Amino acid sequence: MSMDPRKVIVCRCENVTLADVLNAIESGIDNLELLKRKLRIGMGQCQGQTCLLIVAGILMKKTGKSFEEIFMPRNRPPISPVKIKYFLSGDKA
Amino acid sequence: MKTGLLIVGGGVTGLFTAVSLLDHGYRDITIVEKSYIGSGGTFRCATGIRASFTSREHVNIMKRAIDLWPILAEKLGFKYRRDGYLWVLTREKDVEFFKRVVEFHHSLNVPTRMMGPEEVKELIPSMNTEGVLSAVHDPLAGKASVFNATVNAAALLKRSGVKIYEGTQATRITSEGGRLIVETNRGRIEADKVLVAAARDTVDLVKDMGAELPIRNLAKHVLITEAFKPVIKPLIIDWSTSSYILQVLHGNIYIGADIPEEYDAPAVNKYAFLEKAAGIWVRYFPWLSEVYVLRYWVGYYDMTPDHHPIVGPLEENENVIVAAGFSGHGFMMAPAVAEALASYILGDKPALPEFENLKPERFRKGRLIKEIAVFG
Amino acid sequence: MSSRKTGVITPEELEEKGLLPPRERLAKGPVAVLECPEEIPCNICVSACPFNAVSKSKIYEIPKLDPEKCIGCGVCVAKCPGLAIFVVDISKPGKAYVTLPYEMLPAPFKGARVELLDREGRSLGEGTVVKAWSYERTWAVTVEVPPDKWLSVRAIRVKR
Amino acid sequence: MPDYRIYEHPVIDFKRGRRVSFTYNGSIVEAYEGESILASLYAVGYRVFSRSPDGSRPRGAFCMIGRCSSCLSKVNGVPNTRICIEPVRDGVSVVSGEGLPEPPVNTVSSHVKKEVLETDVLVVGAGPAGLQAALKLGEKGVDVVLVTDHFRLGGQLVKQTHKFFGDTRYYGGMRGFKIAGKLVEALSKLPTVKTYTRAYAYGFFSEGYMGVAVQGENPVNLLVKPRYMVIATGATEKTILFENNDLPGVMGAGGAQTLMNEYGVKPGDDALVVGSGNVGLIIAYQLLQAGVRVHSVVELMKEIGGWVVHASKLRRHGVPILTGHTIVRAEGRERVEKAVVAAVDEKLNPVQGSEREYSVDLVLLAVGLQPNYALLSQMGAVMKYIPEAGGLVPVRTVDMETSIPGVFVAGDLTGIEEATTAFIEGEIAAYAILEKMGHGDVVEEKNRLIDFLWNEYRMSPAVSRARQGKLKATIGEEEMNALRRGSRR
Repeated sequence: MSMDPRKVIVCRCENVTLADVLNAIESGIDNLELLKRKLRIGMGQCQGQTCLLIVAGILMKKTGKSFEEIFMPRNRPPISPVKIKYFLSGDKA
Repeated sequence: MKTGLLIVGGGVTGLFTAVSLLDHGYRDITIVEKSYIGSGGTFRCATGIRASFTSREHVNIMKRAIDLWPILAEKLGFKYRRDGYLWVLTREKDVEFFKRVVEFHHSLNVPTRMMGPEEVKELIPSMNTEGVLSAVHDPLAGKASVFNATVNAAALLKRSGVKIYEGTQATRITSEGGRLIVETNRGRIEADKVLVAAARDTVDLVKDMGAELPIRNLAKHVLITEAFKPVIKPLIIDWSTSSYILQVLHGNIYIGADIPEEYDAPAVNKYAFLEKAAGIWVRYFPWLSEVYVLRYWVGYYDMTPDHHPIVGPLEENENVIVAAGFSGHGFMMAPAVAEALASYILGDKPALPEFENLKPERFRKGRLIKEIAVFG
Repeated sequence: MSSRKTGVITPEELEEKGLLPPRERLAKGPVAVLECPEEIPCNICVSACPFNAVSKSKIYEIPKLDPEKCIGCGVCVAKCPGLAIFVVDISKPGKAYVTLPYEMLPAPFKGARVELLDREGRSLGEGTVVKAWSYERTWAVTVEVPPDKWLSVRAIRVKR
Repeated sequence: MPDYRIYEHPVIDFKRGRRVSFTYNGSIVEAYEGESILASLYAVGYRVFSRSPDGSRPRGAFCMIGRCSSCLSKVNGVPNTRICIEPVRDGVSVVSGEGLPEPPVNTVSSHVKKEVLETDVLVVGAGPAGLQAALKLGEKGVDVVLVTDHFRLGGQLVKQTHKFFGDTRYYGGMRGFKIAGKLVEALSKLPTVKTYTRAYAYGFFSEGYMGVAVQGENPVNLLVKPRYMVIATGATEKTILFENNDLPGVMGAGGAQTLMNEYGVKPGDDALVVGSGNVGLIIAYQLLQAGVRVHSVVELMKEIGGWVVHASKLRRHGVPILTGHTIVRAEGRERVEKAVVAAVDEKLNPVQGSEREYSVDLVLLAVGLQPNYALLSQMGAVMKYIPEAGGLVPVRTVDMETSIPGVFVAGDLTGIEEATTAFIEGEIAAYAILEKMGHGDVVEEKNRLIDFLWNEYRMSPAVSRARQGKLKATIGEEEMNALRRGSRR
């Protein structure tokens, strides 16, 4: 019995389904950095806090690569969204 | 391992060159990338595309690129749109200077024009135009989706049999009896020809060939916000601070601003950038205050002394061709540069005569390119 | 089937792990049954017992009850974070009592008629609360149960 | 109008604030001060709070701590506001999120104060590890800045209503929220400890600043310049893949705990709990306490994941635990109405024909935790992927120092374990910092604790997997120094 991958959500922020991920891997994308750019996984509001490791798991399973080989994306500041007004503090707005 | 052409560097330049070669039926291509595809300047760039430069070389190469962008967008399936560029001028002396720039553009058929603050307001209704004296608009300029352009190009290449090895760093290029040997962290590759499109790394890779390339890294800082429905159409440059803002095709707002940096200094996050970027752009767009910054990253411009790229075969070994030192314009130029590189690799001369002026030996010969000014 | 699969600790498993007090001790009066079959790093029962009847030489050992020191006071019933300690009393002829932990609503009270539940939540009929006290919002409820059900009754449902 | 507020609870007394009212999509909603906007809406029956960017899929409450993007709404004209952590205010106007928003072009922005703060130690995270570290440092008169993104101190402790296992010295036997209360009280008596709530440590910059965005009535951009740091950012719930796993009503176990144990709002009437680790078993029990019917706990593996005593609590209240089963889909229009569960084969794939359906409005996911590595990774600490530890964890010494000298870690961030060890790790980190600051008197106690932790507490066979995870991430001083030399470019 299989699930319909089009109805399985992998990344809520960008509405990426399991089908999207599987298709992208099928098309030859075999690392997390490219998958992230192709599907925008982890580039939304939550910064990949829930989805990235799930996708990493799928990728490792499908490609047989190790964690080191799939390029875990680097974390960049701000690690949680911050409003621009916080950076106005040095400036008389 | 043996290959016809080895491309060192899996950025947009290398990938597009391979795509261009496929069109000519040339398929014996291997690409090595030290990290992952696009991981250098490509994925860090602002995605802007324009011909409104201040040198004949830039303008004509970019005009060709702008002809090619829609064709590539169609072929590879990515978004490209001519949403324009806008230089915002707040000082009298800048207005005078840009009058001359526009004249220069017109002489090369680039349709820029000056506009007043009211017209700016019409073009971007949510902008506060207080303090804006004048602006220059380039309607032909645009932007493209860098992610899909790169990732889809890589996918097409893989499907066409081009070998792409990520996590593979070329460390040395030597010539042995007419063949080129490229050493990597994962073994030796023998090639007939090598294209080095590896930004600052190109310098060290061609050293053994006797070539000296004057490329230095300059750290550039950018941030990106959450995504919105379209609100800022053109890429806007605040000329007096050399910073820019654009809404990328996905809807996020992207801001770049310069803070003091030394050449070849490490690319590190600096709090000062966030204050600089916020200070400049909240004045123009007060509503940005309530917008969330999602990410801030630092990338390098691979700068040359004349801010023009180095494209062409090495004098020292014609089978080694370089494409580096794009000084912040590598993405936008890639389609035209790829076309020219394909010509070199196939043993022809590029169709555009301007490429002759971008060859590596220009520095040795003291034939640097002169221009009116460098933007952003 | 093992409790790791079912979540139900059977009397057989208690016996096997040495967690059932000896028959002779049961006949003497109320005594605690520590239904804690795994090596959880926890020593609350040890410090809870006012009579030093519970011991562990290492924090993760299965607790050991000294049935001669235990007087069946039930302090541990309300203190064990696993709600895994019960006091049983089958010393009076024809009667059986179970003191069990309870953290649900409504609150129990002396004299309340309650539904008796076994280790799998099945009803074993009704019983009467003979004593109810609480410590830090965990009740220790003593219910009278049918004499043959002292090893079966492990929860109650208080009726509204 | 439905009312999901809990008025009677066996272990918690909910004290509600002043009555306020606000508008939601134009309708007036009554609420209590102290609730988040989402909690107020949930209490009166709303379940859909936003839609996917393309507008096609409804999204409900999920993480409840401002991490996911499922409740992004427009609040007083500002889009993408996380209403699960936005306090409800009288007269506020809330509009549900509908795909890609318009920018907030017509809003007025408040001024944010900037404050540069030098301190001995910055502690990020105020769960068991962070609190214990701050306490031990503060007791020695060290200047400490303690920041947490939550609106109160205590981290996950504040939603734990059960009594904790462990050692009486480390608060064993007390209910989680009581422990938080006790620690906060102790901290408040320490004059050198400054605490900030709703304070997000958003990144470390080369100027030596940790940027901390403090939200609230008087927002501050705090630029903390510490000599030492303790990073104790805890963990986030994992999720799993099944059809319609984003349907409103599918919620993280922690999300449901926040609703019912912090805000006193019942997350639903009928629940299915996925995952039988201690978190799943505990949440199922807490649901019963809140008056929710728990139809079953479903466990993928052949055995129950958590401790038998927790499972037994549930079983004797009639809750079945289905091992060797998984959820394959949620169904319902705009919210969960049904959950379909199937048996799994040897390869853990669902078996055709074994489906069974549950009529539930709540599917709670308790499928494990993953360390919140983002901040530490942004700072450049060397990390390692260790499945037994729950994911990416920092490489560190037994003193809990990372590859960045002076930056210490403690708690679930260092590998998923539990509260007692988090307290102990926090204390070890504090002693290690004190030692570096010249307080030689703590060394003996530090070594005693390290010995107890590794040679006794973690030797329990019941926690061997967690121990394995921690062991793999812990290296000796010499190895660490070599790593530091290697990672320096």
